[in-house]
Amino acid sequence: MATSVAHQAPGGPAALGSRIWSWVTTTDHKRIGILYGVTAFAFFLLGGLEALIIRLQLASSGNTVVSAEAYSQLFTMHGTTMVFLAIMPLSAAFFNFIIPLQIGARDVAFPRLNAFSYWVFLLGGLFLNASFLAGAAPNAGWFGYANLTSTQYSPGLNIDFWVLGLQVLGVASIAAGINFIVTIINLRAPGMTLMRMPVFTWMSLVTQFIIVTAFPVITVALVFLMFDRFFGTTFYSVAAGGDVLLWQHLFWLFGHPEVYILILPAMGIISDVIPTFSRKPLFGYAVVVYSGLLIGILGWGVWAHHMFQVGLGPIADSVFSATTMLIAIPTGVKIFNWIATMWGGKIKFTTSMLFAVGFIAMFIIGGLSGVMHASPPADLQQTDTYFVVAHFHYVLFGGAMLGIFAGIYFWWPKVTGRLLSERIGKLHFWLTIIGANLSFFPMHFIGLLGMPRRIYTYDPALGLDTMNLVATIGAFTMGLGALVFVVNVVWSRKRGTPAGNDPWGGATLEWAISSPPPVYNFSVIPEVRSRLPMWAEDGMTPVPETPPSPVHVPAGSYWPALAATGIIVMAIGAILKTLLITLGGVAVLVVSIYAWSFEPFEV
Amino acid sequence: MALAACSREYPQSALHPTADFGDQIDVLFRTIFWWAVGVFVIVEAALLFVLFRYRDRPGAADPKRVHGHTLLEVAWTLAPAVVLVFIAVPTIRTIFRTEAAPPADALTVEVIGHQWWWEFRYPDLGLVTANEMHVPQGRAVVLSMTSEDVIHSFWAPKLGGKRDVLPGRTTRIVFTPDSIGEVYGQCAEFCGESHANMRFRVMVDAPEVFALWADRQLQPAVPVDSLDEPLRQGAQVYLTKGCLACHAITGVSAGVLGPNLTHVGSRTTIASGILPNTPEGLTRWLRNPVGEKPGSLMPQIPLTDDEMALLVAYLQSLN
Amino acid sequence: MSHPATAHHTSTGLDSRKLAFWMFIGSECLLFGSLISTYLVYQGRSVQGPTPEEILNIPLTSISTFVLLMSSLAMVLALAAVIRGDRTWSRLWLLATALLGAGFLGFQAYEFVTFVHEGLTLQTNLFGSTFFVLTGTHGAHVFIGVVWLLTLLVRSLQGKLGSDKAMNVEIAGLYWHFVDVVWIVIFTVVYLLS
Amino acid sequence: MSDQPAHSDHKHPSVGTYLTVAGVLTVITLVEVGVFYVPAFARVLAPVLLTLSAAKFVLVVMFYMHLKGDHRFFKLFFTLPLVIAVVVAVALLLLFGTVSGSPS
Ligand code: HEA
Ligand code: HEA
Ligand code: HEC
Ligand code: CUA
Ligand SMILES: [Cu+2]
Repeated sequence: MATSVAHQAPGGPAALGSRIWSWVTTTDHKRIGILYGVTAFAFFLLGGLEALIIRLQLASSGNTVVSAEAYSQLFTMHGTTMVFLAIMPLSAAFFNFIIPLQIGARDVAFPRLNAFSYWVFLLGGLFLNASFLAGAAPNAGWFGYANLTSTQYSPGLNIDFWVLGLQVLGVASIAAGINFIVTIINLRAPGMTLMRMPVFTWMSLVTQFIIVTAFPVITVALVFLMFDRFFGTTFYSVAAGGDVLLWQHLFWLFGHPEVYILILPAMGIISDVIPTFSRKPLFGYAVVVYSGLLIGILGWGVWAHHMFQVGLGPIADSVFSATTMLIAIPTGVKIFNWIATMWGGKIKFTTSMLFAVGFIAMFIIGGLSGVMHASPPADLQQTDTYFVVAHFHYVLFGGAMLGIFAGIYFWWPKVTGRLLSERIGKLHFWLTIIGANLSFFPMHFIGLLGMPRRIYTYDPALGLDTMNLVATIGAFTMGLGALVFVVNVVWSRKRGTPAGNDPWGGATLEWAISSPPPVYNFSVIPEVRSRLPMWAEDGMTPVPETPPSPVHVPAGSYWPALAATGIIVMAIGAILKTLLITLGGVAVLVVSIYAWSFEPFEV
Repeated sequence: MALAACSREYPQSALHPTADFGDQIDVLFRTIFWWAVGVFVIVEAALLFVLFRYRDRPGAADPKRVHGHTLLEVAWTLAPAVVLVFIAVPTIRTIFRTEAAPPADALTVEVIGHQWWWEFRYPDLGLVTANEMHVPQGRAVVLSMTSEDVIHSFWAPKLGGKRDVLPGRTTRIVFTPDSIGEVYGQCAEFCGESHANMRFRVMVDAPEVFALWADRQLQPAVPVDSLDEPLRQGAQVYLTKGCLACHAITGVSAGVLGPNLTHVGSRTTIASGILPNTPEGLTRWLRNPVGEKPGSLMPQIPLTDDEMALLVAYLQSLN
Repeated sequence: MSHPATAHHTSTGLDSRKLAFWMFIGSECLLFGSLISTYLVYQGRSVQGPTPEEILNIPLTSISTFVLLMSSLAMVLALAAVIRGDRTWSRLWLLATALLGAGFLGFQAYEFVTFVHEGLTLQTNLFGSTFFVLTGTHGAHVFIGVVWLLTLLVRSLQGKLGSDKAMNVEIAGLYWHFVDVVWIVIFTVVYLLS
Repeated sequence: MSDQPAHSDHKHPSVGTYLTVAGVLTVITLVEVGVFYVPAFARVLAPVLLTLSAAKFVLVVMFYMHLKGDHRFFKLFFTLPLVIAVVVAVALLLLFGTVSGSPS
């Protein structure tokens, strides 16, 4: 079933139907990467829209833009969407597109599993958002504390959507995680030793490891909740002797590692961007790599810092406080190494570089407020207030999202063959960075001066109207920035400057091939002799423009998409409380898995 | 004084403590804050310096390819570690101080969280109230907290940090208020639709005033039969319209679903701090509880204007 | 299950599917770790019976544990036979493994039914909830394993499981042994230490 | 898949080893059940049983899953998550007071 390149006429005027079909059945990591990117960005806009409505409601104390119930749904879906449907899959877009190119592979280790992950993610995301159509979007916050989520206190479908949706998304994440670990370990080009891998690939590897270990824990927590809601078990039932803290421990055992899942890929991105635009190798490569590993491991020992207010006792508080503070050290080391990389360099302020620098500047602020949370007594005044909201938007938006924008501007030419406009890009950057600070900085004060989070209205007597208005204005400034970015994308699709192989003078392998890369990536897998193959004398063997002999790429497969459909049908059956539909989903899944296993598929 | 002004401007501020618990946190927070400011200034300044100094200038030579520097790496691993020691030591000291056992003569108040109001019980004094807690100035207070339904969190920022109010568990806060006055507070853990409307007040009274208040609270309500005419009719409305099923008025009714109303007239606000305790406020509340407080578990009970006026007058008289 | 993109050539010389499978098993460690932790945390917290001491049948479970243990032996022997290219024995041992696994499931089904008759269901108390979800999850793993083994058996009968396909059996074996190893922990922690 | 790269770097144990291991596993299981019924062991039941079960665990993983002598990546992929799982389990037992003194 393998097609050789010659048959794959690129850009041929194929019928729309077959073009769509080729995307549905694709197993090409680059196309899957694009699918991830486009889908996740759409979810980002949706999550941003939710944020804008939230900010509109909070612009002044007496606002009635939305009802209390709608507000609960908005912040729950905003948090859930941004974390699971925007930032994680945006990172996945980079994993897909960039990692195989950076390590010199033809594809990921399991291309069909990769397609499967995408389809599960897409359908899971749609499923979660379909709750809006049912008028029952999840409404218990993104960490859905028990026992508010029990049938007794949340009788509607809201939490059912959430439980099922997150479990489905977990499947996608774990499958992709395993796939990328194997890809990175096993498909490196000759000479690409572990310590020659680009830092982005390294940080992705650590991220995948965290995903693979942390997601089972939330899966178990969700299974308990699902059983409580669907089958009447008593895991989180206080009357039956259950403990509401069980959920909190299981959730944060996942939830804290999750925040590193969100930030490490962005840290990897800027570790590749900064050296490129400083024309200097990354300072302390090995230290940056090891500190990433350390963050991944230490991240497992701090979860209860989200629970200081429940009264764990002084000893547990002290232990978790200390472990949390420790994480500041490897993180600080990274910051210092980035600054040292630029030191003595020749810094070119491209849009990508601006976002990378913005990342550092913002992340320091978010990290420092994190350290303030790490002190339990101080945190008792901060937790569940806008001070926390400020903290995590500085690290999530100021960190993860700015890092992702840096990556988008950096690799866009590789993906599309054309540069994004630098002029529009800079406008995007300044609107975003000014808007973010305008919005999130006042939140520190809003929190300390007495505003809890997750409230749809607040007492005018608190004296917080003005600051909230400023935060709202900042949010809309960011929104404008996002629109400017969309304009940039549309504009540059047709009119962007053609990029050539290597518009930035990058150091890593992906810049050795044409933009966009051919289906088979490298015409000949190069042998790598340096950590910076493009910068070193004789860093790698040459990659000719055309392959010396035909390269075989696999034809697509529709089984992955069908298997994903089976899974989502199971969830739909559960929501509709119709066993037959669920069983139908199981059947589709089983058939797809068998067909998939026996389908001949070779590269 | 600027601080006092500030404090009036921000009645729910965590930065203007009026109890020892809050003070200890404040001192600790300020310590950490200044360390953080120090780190912030140094690191951001370094960043800005580098960006400015090493920006690409026309004709600049290509940079040297430096790969690292072991001594520097060690230095900037150790430096944050040292800073963290200065943060961690006072942190741990404050943890043990603020979680220490309360003094023996402390006043115990049992806090019970409900969707979406607060019940306060004084077991030593044998009295029960709702949404407004009175405590004496200068005496240690122990809050012993639990929840009837979902997780709430008791947060009166001026007195100190918050603590979750968990079903099936008992948590504790200990503080000694140092100045007289009204302290704003609010539920800080998302607990459902009207989480935003689950507010409360803590009234810190001079010890004599507190004693007086406690005495008054212990008085049972005047029996309905001995009430003067319009009030008696108001009480009849209360008794016939179903209020008694959920509310307790000592000597009149013994409901447990809603707040104890024996001395509801003595409160400054009703429905956990969202409406003033005035005839207008009460009327608005009774006309449409769910409209004032989305999701509220108190049903709307149809009353004529006359009945309403009588009922409100009666409730106001309960002080 | 699926054929990796590059079966022939990997940077470590290791088989990609085997690598993936070990990582999957690592992931499963946390799945079962969380389930077992929950069982332990909730031990003795049920507000009403039946309690584990009243209801668990140690002799019976010892036998089923032994059955599962022996299935692991059959599994390694099956793999050895496949590697040797010994058709007959590979089929016999695969069949034996699957049958022993099915036997274990039989014991478990019997146990569950008995418990329900004695008044312990998912809903009865915390013990019921944690016990059934933990052992049920394990049982589901065994079930999938049995189906997998039977699939391999069919492939073998079709003559499509030569020694060149030993990796398919080895991976199924890894899964099977892992499920066994999890039961070793469950047997001790849930049954013997109650 | 004509070649077997994974087999080139380690040897599977012989059938004899498998049988020996099975024998040891059987004996340990018998001892476990035995220990369970001997009242004299009641006080040290937990440590004894945990040790025995750990021994079985290690035997199966090392010999039946041939992790012994297998590539370091396999060891790493299994051991690191396993260690995390065990540490987390112990931490949870401590936090919930299952092991010693109940908090709050
Ligand atoms: C990208 C995601 C991300 C990242 C990277 C972090 C990073 C950190 N976080 Fe954050 N955090 C979140 C996302 C993230 N967090 C989210 C989403 C929540 C809220 C969830 C919710 O409730 O909804 C949260 C909540 C949260 C809490 C709980 C607050 C509460 O609810 O009460 C705590 C408590 O300790 C905390 C601490 C930290 C710390 C210490 C770091 C550290 O890793 C930061 C380290 C970085 C630095 C310190 C700056 C750079 C270092 C130097 C320049 C060196 C010198 C520094 C010193 C000497 C101090 N975070
Ligand atoms: C990665 C994560 C991430 C990101 C990027 C953001 C981005 C933003 N967040 Fe969010 N946020 C969270 C994660 C994130 N957030 C989480 C986890 C919570 C906690 C939820 C909970 O409590 O459960 C939270 C909660 C949260 C709150 C607190 C709500 C509450 O507690 O009551 C607020 C309030 O201001 C807020 C605001 C914002 C704003 C203004 C942005 C802005 O940066 C957004 C900027 C983007 C845009 C503005 C997009 C532009 C879109 C358009 C212009 C329209 C597009 C058109 C179409 C869709 C057709 N967020
Ligand atoms: C089904 C139970 C129920 C009935 C019947 C009921 N209430 Fe309530 N009531 C509540 C609950 C619950 C609250 C707390 C609501 C909240 O604050 O969210 C409450 C609050 C109040 C308050 C505010 C108390 C405070 O401390 O702030 C007043 C006053 C009140 N009710 C009066 C009445 C009167 C008068 C009637 C009859 C006309 C009545 N209630 C009938 C349940 C009930
Ligand atoms: Cu009670 Cu929020
Ligand atoms: Cu955290």
